[in-house]
Amino acid sequence: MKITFKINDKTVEARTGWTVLETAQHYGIDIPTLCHHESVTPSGACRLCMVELKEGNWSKLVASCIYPVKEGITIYTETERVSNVRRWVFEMLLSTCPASAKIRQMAANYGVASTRFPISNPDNKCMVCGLCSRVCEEVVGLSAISVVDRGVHKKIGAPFLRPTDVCVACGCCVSVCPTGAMQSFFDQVRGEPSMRLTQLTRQSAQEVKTS
Amino acid sequence: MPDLNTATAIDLNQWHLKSEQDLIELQKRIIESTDPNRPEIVVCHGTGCLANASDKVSEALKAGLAKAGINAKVMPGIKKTGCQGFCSRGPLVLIRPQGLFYQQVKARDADEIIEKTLMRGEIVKRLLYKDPKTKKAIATEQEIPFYKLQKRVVLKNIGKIDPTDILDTISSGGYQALAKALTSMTPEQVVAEVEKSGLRGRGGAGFPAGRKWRSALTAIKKKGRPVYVVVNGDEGDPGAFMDRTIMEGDPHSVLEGLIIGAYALGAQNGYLYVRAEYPLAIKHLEKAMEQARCLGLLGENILNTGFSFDARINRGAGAFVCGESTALFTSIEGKPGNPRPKYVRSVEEGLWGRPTVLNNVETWANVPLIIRKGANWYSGLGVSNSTGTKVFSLVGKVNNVGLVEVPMGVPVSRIVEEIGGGVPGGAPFKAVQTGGPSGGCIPYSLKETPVDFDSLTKAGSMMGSGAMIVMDDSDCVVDVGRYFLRFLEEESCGKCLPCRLGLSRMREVLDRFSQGKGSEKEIDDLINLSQAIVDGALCALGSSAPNPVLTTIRYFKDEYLAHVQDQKCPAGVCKDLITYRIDEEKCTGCTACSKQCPSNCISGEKKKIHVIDASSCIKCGICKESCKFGAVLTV
Amino acid sequence: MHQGELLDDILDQYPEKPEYLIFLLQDIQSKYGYISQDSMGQACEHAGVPLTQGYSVATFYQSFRLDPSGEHDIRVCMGTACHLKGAQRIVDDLSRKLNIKSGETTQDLRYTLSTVNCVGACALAPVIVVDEEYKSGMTAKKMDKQLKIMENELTEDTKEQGNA
Amino acid sequence: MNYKANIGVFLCQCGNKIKSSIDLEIVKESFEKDSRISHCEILPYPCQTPGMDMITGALAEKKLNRLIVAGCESRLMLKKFENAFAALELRRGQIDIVNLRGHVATVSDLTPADKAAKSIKLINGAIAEMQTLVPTGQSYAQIDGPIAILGCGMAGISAARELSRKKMNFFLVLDTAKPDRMVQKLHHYYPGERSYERRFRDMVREVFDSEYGTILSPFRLVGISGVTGDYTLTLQSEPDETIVKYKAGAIIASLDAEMGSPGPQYGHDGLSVMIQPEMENLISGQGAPEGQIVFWVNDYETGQSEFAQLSAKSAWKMACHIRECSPVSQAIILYHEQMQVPLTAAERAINRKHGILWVAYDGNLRPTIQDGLVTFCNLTDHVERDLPWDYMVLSPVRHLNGKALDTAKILGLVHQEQKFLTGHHARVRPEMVGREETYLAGSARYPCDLLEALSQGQRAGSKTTEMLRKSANGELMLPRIVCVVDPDKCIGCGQCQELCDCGGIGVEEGPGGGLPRVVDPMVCTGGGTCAAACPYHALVLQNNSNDQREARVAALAGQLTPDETLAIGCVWGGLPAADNAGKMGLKYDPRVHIMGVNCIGQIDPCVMARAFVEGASGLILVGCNPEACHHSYGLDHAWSRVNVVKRLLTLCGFSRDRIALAHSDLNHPEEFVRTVESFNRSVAMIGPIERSKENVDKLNAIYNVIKFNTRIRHLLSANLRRPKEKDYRGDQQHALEYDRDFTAVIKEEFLQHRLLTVLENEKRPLNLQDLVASLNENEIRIADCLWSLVSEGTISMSHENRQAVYHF
Repeated sequence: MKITFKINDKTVEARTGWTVLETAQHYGIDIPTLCHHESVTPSGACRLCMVELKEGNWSKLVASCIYPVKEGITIYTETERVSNVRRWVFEMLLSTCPASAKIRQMAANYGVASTRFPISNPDNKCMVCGLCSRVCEEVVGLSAISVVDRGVHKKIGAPFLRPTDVCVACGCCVSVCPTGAMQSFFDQVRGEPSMRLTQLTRQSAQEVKTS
Repeated sequence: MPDLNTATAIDLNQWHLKSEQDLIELQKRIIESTDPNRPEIVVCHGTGCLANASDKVSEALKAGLAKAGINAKVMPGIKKTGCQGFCSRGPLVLIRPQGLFYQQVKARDADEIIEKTLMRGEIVKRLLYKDPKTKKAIATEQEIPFYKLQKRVVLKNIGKIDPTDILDTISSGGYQALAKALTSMTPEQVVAEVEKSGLRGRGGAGFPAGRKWRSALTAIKKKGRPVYVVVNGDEGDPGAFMDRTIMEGDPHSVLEGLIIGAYALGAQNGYLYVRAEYPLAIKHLEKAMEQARCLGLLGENILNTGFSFDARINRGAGAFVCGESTALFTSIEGKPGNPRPKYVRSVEEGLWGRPTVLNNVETWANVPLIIRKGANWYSGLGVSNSTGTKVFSLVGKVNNVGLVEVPMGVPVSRIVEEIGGGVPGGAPFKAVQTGGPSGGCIPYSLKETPVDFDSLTKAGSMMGSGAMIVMDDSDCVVDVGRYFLRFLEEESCGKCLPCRLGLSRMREVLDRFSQGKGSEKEIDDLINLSQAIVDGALCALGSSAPNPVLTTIRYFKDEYLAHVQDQKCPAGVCKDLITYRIDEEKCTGCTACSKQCPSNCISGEKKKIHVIDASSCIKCGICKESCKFGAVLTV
Repeated sequence: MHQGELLDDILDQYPEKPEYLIFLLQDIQSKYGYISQDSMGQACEHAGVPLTQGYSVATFYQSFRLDPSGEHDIRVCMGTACHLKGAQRIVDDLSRKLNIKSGETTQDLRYTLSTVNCVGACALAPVIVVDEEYKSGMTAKKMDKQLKIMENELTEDTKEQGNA
Repeated sequence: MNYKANIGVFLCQCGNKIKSSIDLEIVKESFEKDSRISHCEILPYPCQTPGMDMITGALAEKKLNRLIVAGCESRLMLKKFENAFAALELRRGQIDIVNLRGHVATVSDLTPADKAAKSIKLINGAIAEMQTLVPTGQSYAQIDGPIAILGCGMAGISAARELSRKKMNFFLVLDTAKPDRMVQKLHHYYPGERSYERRFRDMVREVFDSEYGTILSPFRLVGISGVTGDYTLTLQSEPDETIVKYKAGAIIASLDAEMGSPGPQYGHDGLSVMIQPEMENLISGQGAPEGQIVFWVNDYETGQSEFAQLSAKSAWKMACHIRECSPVSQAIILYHEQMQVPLTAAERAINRKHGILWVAYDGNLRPTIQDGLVTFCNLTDHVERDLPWDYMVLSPVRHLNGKALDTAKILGLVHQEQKFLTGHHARVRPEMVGREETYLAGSARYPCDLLEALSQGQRAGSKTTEMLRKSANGELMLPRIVCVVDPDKCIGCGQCQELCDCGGIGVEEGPGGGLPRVVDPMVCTGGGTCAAACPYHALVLQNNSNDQREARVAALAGQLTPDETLAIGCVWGGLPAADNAGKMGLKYDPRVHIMGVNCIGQIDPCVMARAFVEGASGLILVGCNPEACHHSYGLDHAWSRVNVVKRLLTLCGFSRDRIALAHSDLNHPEEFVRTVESFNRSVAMIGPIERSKENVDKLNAIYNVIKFNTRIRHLLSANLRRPKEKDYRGDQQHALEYDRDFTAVIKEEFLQHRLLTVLENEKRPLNLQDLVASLNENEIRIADCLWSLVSEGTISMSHENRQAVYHF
């Protein structure tokens, strides 16, 4: 079914099931994203793709990667409210993942060169968007890693935060990671190659020792 | 039917109710079988009273009665009820039929109560409540201002009935609304009645319950069944315990509301999601469901009307965010309670992607009242946009701590100053925090603000689940802001960046303020950042999280400025901006403080004035807490 | 290794569906005080979910523990009312006295200290919950007394020597 | 299902990422003219819903049955496309994704037009592969018949109960049919679990009484044949040795480790110094003993420190039981300082109640057992102490032997003698489940406590049930990329079976060689080294055949300019490393053209040779790290094959360095860049192959000999590393001798082949001088070779002008 609506005053035509982000990208309108990857279902975590949805005098911000297109809506991708969110998110990211070149570059593209917040861990790259775990679950079909813990402590990890024998070392997580963090974390998930075959032996032995 | 007069313990299985008539018959028999003049001792077994050993009081009373050898005919019954509301005065004991109200009863008072009140009909004066202003003792519950000024509708039965006995509920009219709905109303009429009543969700946002049910009906037409009804009993707001009290004290009212809702929507399965921190509520609900099943009020073919419905209790596992509807659904599905990133309403796509109606405990408990007494009666309570009554938990720096039910629209001052008896010491309150971590502060200057959904939102706060935390001059707004942010950064699911990172960053800024660092500009930055979080967050937890800070900046900017510009904490709370000192005039040299001091920085001999060595003081505040004479000051 | 007794009793109560994962973990937790790696594996297997989901769930919800908890469980309520009345002071005091941080267990497995977000007993603030029992109006002095009671209980029947 | 290829190509702009770097219009133009292609289109994002909608439209409109998307990583995107178009009958193998972004766009500074040219080459490769594909339909596994539970230990009973409760038919192969004997076994294998006796008794009763189960006793397993879902077990009756055969749909092996004594050096006499199972027996027979009972957890001393906690827990449970039944007795547990006391908080409280003493000793000094005393070094003060005892209980020594080992061997589970059965298993690989205890349960897998064993059994039962249910519902899909044997070509040499690491290849029936092989599709992992090793090309990896790879290599190599090279990467190492290099924007020599294979071990040496025939001057194979190979020894096998090609290249006067094997870790793309750069440099130094007629003939000869010469192929396969060979010594014990022999064979066969080719092409009798001239070879060698061909009867000899001439 065809759906007509406006993005930045340009009339676009979409079909049922498309999201605002997909439609915008299809028409060559750029919206920044970090946690979005085509191979998995969108999760709306990074909030960089926020756009303003206007209806008369009333407006709200929505995450374009998960907002389904609707007939007659009006979307603006670059308003003051949108860029306020974007700027702050970039500043947060710069303070949380200072080591990620990709984030620095993206932030610079949107005019954010520095952050007002203190940097706690200068080596961190991970922003816990969960793409790696979604790929592992949806694409690889294994679920070797997942997002663990919650709130500020949220992080990516294999069960019990040690190498897991579920991991087949396919590296899909490394490939989708938008910040390059998974590259350094990968070895902690797959473990030493020489140990991989005997992972189970190791695991049982360790359990006997630690319990 | 079995003879109720002789059966003390009624076998519920013999009472499988087959019609509305059976229910009324049962009620009649229960009432007939009880002697209205038989004395009854009602002991509050709410959590507050239990913590003050009310279970020991009831045991002592029981033992005392056995010892006293009272004639079996007039042997008083002991009834263990849910929370009676006046928690700061617990343990509470009510003597019927006189309606005597004893407060702060200890186990050792049991014999005296039996001897004087029950055997001789005298009043134990020292156990009565004394009005702090007039210093007059008040004998009965109805005369105490705390109760007198309330309008108890939802809480009506709580504190009167034994929550573990369904017969007690039935004798006070329980399940009649259900019977009415099932036998004389169509589902459509039920929904229309709820719509007409103007009932708004008591969980926080105040979405009209009737409209929610209506859109669920529309969604069902589109998507078909199954449809689910869910009770949100994940009362996470710190300081709120009204849902707990309802579930513990009158579990059947929630269950009845839920079954009515299920009937209206044609649901066959329901879920009660209850916080794990409320084991007693879970126990009582489980028992209530079991008894309701026995009586044929839950399960297959309810009241022989052909309508079947059953429910299951899901224990929460300790996550505030699971109070958010979609997070609650993912939690019921057995996953981490991350809110769903979807722009679809839960009435269309809720639990397992099916149409789902989720209301909180208090909302469900209102439903039977509306059905039984009619929408017109209900909308007559409260004000036009916010009908009915609302239960508040009044806590913090207030004399009468407890549960308060008032019609919507009464001013804040009425609740805090008249019912709550004001701040201890008589000073005016500084602010009232409503709506928990998602709400804001109402300053003293706005004390006439009517308490209803719209007025509170206008004042920058929100109704929330109904926690009212009274603050006085010794509470620092920066500290309160930090407290809520710390709470939320731990409780945020951590999925979206603005919430996970933004709240930490905000808290870090406030941390700096509390150390006297920062500038006025940073306060503006904070407001800006708050706006970004409000706009950017994925779920309601994040988008309302900056509220406590925003409202305190709005009403108490001076205090913020005092921190960042003068490096002073006017309330004397922020550790880095205060020092502890001993008031030489008040110090009696009792050594209580120096004994407790963990860093041994208080010196002074017995009966001599003590001195705090500021250089090694770690500002733990134990000295201030342990001083009985108020001699430890913060400067 | 296993947690001492067979999990059958727990597993058999629930159908093999993912939605019962949290029930399973809760029951294991309440029976053993914590969830061992192995029982987590069994619970996940029973519910038919990957181990990662079990681990995510157990770390997401605050009530789950993955390490053996102490014989006595001390939880300090951090509700707003308790906060205003000095809950943080109680936590600091306890962690000084037990020499552990919140969320940890003493080395001898005797005490576990944790905080909880409002137990809904605000009238009793500041309140702590020791082994499911509410203690109201806590102060440093009262805490000392409480600890002493528990200490005595533990040493009373201790006859063991050696290094156990 | 052999329908003609109807190919659609979709070019991805990836927003601006590919569009800005590659001139896609040129690419599109080139394919629009191509008659092999039915549809070609540029899309901003083919992988997003709008793009997918467009592709769906084109697929339906043009009835496309092959899809090539030129975009990014296949690993990430393929599944999405497969899922999206499954309804349109596009299955695995019919969709290919070429990584233009990672292999072309970001890795060099070429002009957009040059990059377009490179893209066209890569896509042409994919087209050639698609054209060669013979897609198969989807088939489903059929599993029926009862479930066999073998070597029945405790776990077996638990598995059987689970099956019985789930109403699945099963049979138990037992050495006893007496429930009481089973309970005795419980005490023997799991001492200390006395409290479980009643429940276990109930469990055994439930199993023995089950209407779904049959007890075969006393029987033992002597043989097994068949494929998943259709096993035939050969059982031997113990008393009269009669042989019976049983059909089984699935097998659960439940084996327990043996509990042995640590020997008399520990004072073991079985009377007062005993191991834990003996104490358990004593308690059963006479009740709890009185006196001072010392449990020495001596696993550290017997070299099994990893089981110390297990033993300690058993000891503690026995101690608790003794204290309960006989309060006058004292129980002391003596343990090594390094062991942690395995008690939880609640158990510590119980321990206090029973007053059981835990005494740690200094591990540097071994305690000594004397009559009625044990002397140990105290941990705190390092003073020697004496501990008197009335009974001394030692930890058992756990090992695998006897019937459990026999059964395990027949099932093909034994990896290393004397070790437990953890690790990688062949026949018992369940459906896509990585944890092998699903099928193998019990303490023989790895010593564990009773509860673990029982739960393993239960899990095995429920997983098996699940599999059977799926099969019954027709949901158990067989993997599409598996080997199939062409029975007409197979001579039953058994090379493939020896090389197969997944255990998927068996014989049709009966024991012994010389019979056609058969592949179990449930077990086959699609590694394909077996297919590449078959001397007769009788094994074909369906939907991913050698022909497809050869076609792709040929198409790619055919387009290369003389200074360009070809790289083949495996999907676990080389290819993702290249993908990641592209993702990180690392720059490397743009003359390298990359294509992927599932495993580097599936590349038949003839494919390598074909690359040179078609025009490549260099070929590099990039596998994964040797330890990390997902198909055991893919890299080792490729190594041996590359070596043969190198020998042949040398023989023809080409440089050995034109072909190379490398390995790469996907997480270190910079290493991959170094690898290809260095290879390209060395090929550049050698220069391109001059495509003279002689050289082309030689290259063709290399290709033909490696493809069709069964002697060389046999020899090559015979020397590939076997899956169970742990300490692989390159090739053989005498490396030089082996190399000389192998080279001689190659030389001989190669020369023969070239001789025959010349004779065939000339179609007239030739004399020795003619042959020497046309082959440019040593006269004596040619003469030798001719003589053996004549005596074989391959060619015949006659005389013309008094000179010997040779012809067919």
